[in-house]
Amino acid sequence: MARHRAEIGRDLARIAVFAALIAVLGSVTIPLPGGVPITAQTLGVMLAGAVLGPRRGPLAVLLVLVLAAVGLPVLAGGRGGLGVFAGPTAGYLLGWVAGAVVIGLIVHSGRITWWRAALGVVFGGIAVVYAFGIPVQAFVLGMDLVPAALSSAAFLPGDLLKAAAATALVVALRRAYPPAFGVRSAAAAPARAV
Amino acid sequence: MIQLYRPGTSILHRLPAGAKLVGLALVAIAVSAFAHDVWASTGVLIGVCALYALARMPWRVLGSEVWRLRWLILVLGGFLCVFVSPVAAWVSSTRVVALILLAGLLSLTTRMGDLLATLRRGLRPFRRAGVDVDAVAMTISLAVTMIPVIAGFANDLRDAQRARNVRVGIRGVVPLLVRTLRHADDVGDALAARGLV
Amino acid sequence: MRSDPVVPDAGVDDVSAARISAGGAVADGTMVDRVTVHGVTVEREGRAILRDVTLDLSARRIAVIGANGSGKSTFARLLNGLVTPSRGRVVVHGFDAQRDTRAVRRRVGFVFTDPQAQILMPTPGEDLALSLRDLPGSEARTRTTAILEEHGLAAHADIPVSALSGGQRQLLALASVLATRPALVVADEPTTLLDLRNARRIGDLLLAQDAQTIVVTHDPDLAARCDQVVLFEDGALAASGNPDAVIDQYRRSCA
Amino acid sequence: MRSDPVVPDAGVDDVSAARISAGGAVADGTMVDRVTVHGVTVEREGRAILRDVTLDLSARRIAVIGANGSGKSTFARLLNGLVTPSRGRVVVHGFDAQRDTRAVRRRVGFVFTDPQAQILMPTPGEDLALSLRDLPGSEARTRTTAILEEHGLAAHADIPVSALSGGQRQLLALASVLATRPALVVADEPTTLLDLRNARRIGDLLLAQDAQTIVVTHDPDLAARCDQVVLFEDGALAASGNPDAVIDQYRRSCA
Ligand SMILES: Nc1ncnc2c1ncn2[C@@H]1O[C@H](COP(=O)(O)OP(=O)(O)OP(=O)(O)O)[C@@H](O)[C@H]1O
Ligand SMILES: Nc1ncnc2c1ncn2[C@@H]1O[C@H](COP(=O)(O)OP(=O)(O)OP(=O)(O)O)[C@@H](O)[C@H]1O
Ligand SMILES: O=C(O)CCCC[C@@H]1SC[C@@H]2NC(=O)N[C@@H]21
Ligand SMILES: [Mg+2]
Ligand SMILES: [Mg+2]
Repeated sequence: MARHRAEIGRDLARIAVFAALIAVLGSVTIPLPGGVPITAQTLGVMLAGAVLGPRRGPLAVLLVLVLAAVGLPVLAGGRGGLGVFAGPTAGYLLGWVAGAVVIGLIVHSGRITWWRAALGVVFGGIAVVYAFGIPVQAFVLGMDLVPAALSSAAFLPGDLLKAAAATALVVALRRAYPPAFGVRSAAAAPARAV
Repeated sequence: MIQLYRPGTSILHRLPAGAKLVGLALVAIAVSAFAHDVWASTGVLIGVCALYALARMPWRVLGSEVWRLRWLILVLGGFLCVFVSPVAAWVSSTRVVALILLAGLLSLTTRMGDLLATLRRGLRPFRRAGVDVDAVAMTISLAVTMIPVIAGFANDLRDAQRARNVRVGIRGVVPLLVRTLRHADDVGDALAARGLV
Repeated sequence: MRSDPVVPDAGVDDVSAARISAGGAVADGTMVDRVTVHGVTVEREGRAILRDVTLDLSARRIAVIGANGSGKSTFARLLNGLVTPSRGRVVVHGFDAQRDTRAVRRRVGFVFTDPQAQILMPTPGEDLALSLRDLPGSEARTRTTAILEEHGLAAHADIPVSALSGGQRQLLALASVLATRPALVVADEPTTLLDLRNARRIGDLLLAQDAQTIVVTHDPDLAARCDQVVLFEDGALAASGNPDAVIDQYRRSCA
Repeated sequence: MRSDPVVPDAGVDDVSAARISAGGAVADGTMVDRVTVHGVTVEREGRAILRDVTLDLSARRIAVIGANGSGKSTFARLLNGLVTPSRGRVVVHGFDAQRDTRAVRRRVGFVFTDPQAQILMPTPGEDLALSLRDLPGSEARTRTTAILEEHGLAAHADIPVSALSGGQRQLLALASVLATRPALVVADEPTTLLDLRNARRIGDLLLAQDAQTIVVTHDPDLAARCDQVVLFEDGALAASGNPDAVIDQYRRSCA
C-alpha cells in the first residue's frame, strides 16, 4: 500500500520533470520557412519514451501538449497557445505521443541494449512521428502528400543525428545512473523482512 | 514564465472557457470542410479580425501574431502560387492563417487557470475509467514548477563546460539527464512526505 | 498546548491505524509524543547502511549529527516511512511508520535539504494553499496570507518560486511544512547554503516549534541548541544524550 | 615554484591575447599574479546586482563573504568570464576576462557549489581524463590514477558518480579542477553539505594550493584561514582586508 503510493509519487514526478525537460529543450531550435522547425524537442521525446517507457513516456509528452494548449510558451521558439493545434505542426505533435509509446514498447521489450534503443528511436521517434506529421501538414496546408513528404526530408539528417544521440545517451545513462530505468525500485525498496 | 493571456473585460474575455473551446472546435471543423473558395476563406479571415476587434485587442497584437506566421504565409503562398494557382494560394493561406489566429485569440482572452479548470472538468467523466483527475492537475502544476528548475540545471552545466574549457557536445546531456532524474526522484519523495500521493 | 492538527484525529485512516502503545508509550497524549526505533537495520545493495539502531526519542528538540554517509538522512527518512527497514520497527507518536504510513505522514512534517525539490507549486501562494488544501477555501486563503506575512514573503505570494533567493526558498519550504501543524518536524540539513543570519533565522524558527523537532545538521552550534543529540557513525548509533558530551565526541572523532 | 600548466603558455591563443599590464601589474611573473577589478557594475533585468566594484586582489588566499544574494557568486563568475559586466573591466593575471576569455579560462580553475553541476562524465576516471585530455594518453592515465589515489578515490575510478557520497563527489570535482594546474582557483561555497572532517579536508586542500585561491564561503572559520577577506553587502563592496576585522564587521552586520 505505502509502497504502491510511493511509486505513484515517483511516476508523477518523473512525468512532470521530463515534460519540463522537453520544454527546456525547446530553446534549441532552428526555425525553417514553412512553419515546421527543426527542434531538439524530438530528442526529448525520444528520451522520454526510451527512459520512462511506453506508459509514462507518452504521458510526459502529452503533458507538454497540455501546457502548450493552456498557453505556456513551451514549444520550439517559445510558441504555445491553441493556435499551434490549428497549424501545420499539429500532426507532428500528435506523432510525438504515439512515437513515445512505440519507443517505450521497443526499448523496454527486454534488457536495455544499444540496438533496442536505436531501433526504438528510429522507428518510433522518426517513422511514427512522420506518419502522423506529414498527412496533417498536407491537410492543413492544402498540399499533396508527396510534396509534403518531400519537404519534411529536410528534417531527416537532423532526426537521424538526434536518434544516434538518443541511443548513445540511453546507453550512457544506463552506466551513469542505473536507477533511471527502474533498477532503483529494486534497490530502494528491498523485500521487507518478515 | 510568460503567459499569452492579455487581461481585458470584453465579451470574449468573459465568455466561459469551455464555451470558447467548443466554439473553436466547431468553427475549425466548419472552416476546414467548407471554406474552399475565395469568398468563404476571405470572409472567415475578416470575421476573425473582427473578433480581435471585439476582444479589444490592440492592432499591434494582431500584427505581431500575423508577423509570427510570416514564413508560413510566404512559403505556403509562394509554393501554391507557383505550382497550382494564385487563387489556390490565397484560399489556403487565408484559411490556415484565420484558424491559427482564431485559436490564438482564445489563448489571448482566456486565463491559464480557467483553461486548466475546464480541462479538469472535461476529465471528470474519465474518472470512472480510472483517471485520477487530482493527480493530473497536480502533475500539470508540478511540470510548470519544474521548467525553471530544469532550465537552471541546463544553465549550470553549460557554465561548467565553459568554466572547464571543454566542449563535450551531446555527451553533456548525460549529466543533465542524471541530474534531472535524481531531481525527479527527490520530488517524488517530497510528494510522498507531504502526503500528496 | 499544541494547536490542533489541520486534519482531525478521528479521520477515516486513523480508525484503522489504531495507536499502539509501543516502547513504553501509553495512550496518554503527552507520553505518546515519542519516537521509538526498535532494532532497525536498513540494507541497500547487500550493504547495511543502518545497523541495528535502537533509540527512544522523547526530548522536544533533537539534533542528529555524524559524518557524511554515516546514515543520518536514511535515519530521518525512516521516520516518515520514506525508507523501509529490512529489520526492526519504527513507531512515531504511537503509529507504526510502515503499517500506518498515512497516519504517520500526516503527523510528520519533513523538510528536505533542497527546497527546489519540495516546493511543488509554481508560486509561494499556491504552494502554501497545497499544504492547506483540507481547510475550507476562505479559511485557507486567510491562513495562507497570514503565514506568508509571518515569514516575510507576503510581497512574493504570486511571483514564480524560481525568482526567490535561496534563503527565501528555504523559508517557504519550511513555512509550507509548518502550515500543516505537524506534531513532529523532521528537517534534513535545512540551513546549508544559507548565510549566518538566514541560518539563524531558520534555526530559530525550527527550534521554537511547540512540535517535537528532529534536525539533521553538520552545524555544531545548531546541534548545541537542542535538548538531545544523536550521533551516527558508519551506520551505527554511536552516542545519544547530552548535547555537549555528544558534540564533543563527534569533534574528537573528526580530528 | 608552481608546476607547469598543462597547456603551454605559448599556445596559439596566448599570442593574440597579449598580457596587459593593467592595475599596476608589470610584465614580471610574480607581479602579474593579481586580479584587478575596475569599476565593475553587473546589471540583470534592470537591477544592478553588483555596483561599481573596484578591487585589487594580490594575496594568495582570499575569502569572499556576505549575506545571501549580496553578489558573491556573481563576483566569482566575473573572474572567468561567465558573467559579463555591464560596465568596468576585470583583469586576471594580466588577461582581460572579457576579451581574452580563452586565455583566462585556461588559467582559472572554477569549483562550483554543487559538484553535480560540474562533473561532466559518468565516472570519476573519465571526468579526470576529461581534464587531462591535452596530455598524451599514457601520461594522462598515470596522472589520473595518481590523482584519484591522492584523493582517496582510487577504488571508485569506474563506478557511476551518482553512487559516490556527497563528500566524495565534492572531492572529485575539486580534483578535476586542480588536475589542470590552474594559476587561479575560484571556489564558490565548496564545503556546504560536507561534514566537519570533509569540510576541513577540502579547505586544507584548497588553501594549501600554490596557486592563488579565491573562495566564496559562509563559513567564518574557513574565511579566517585566508590572507585577505572581501565582504559584499547588497551588491557593493563593503570591506576588504585583514580577515579578523572584516569577519567581525560581517558578524556585526548580521546581528
Ligand atoms: N538508495 C541507496 N542505495 C545504495 N546506497 C545508498 C542508498 N541511499 C544511501 N546509500 C548509502 O548509505 C549511506 C548512508 O547514506 P545517508 O544519505 O543516510 O548518509 P548521511 O549521513 O545523510 O550523509 P550526508 O551527511 O552526506 O548527507 C551512504 O554510504 C550512501 O552512499
Ligand atoms: N541571471 C540573473 N537574473 C536576475 N537576477 C539575478 C541573476 N543572477 C543573480 N541574480 C540576483 O543577483 C543577486 C546576487 O546573486 P548572487 O548569486 O551573486 O548572490 P550570492 O551572494 O552568491 O548569494 P548566495 O549566498 O545565496 O549564494 C541576487 O539577488 C540574485 O537574485
Ligand atoms: O513546435 C511544434 O509545433 C512542433 C514541431 C514539430 C517539428 C517536427 S517533429 C519531426 C521533425 N523533426 C524536427 O526536428 N522537426 C520536425
Ligand atoms: Mg544526508
Ligand atoms: Mg552564491
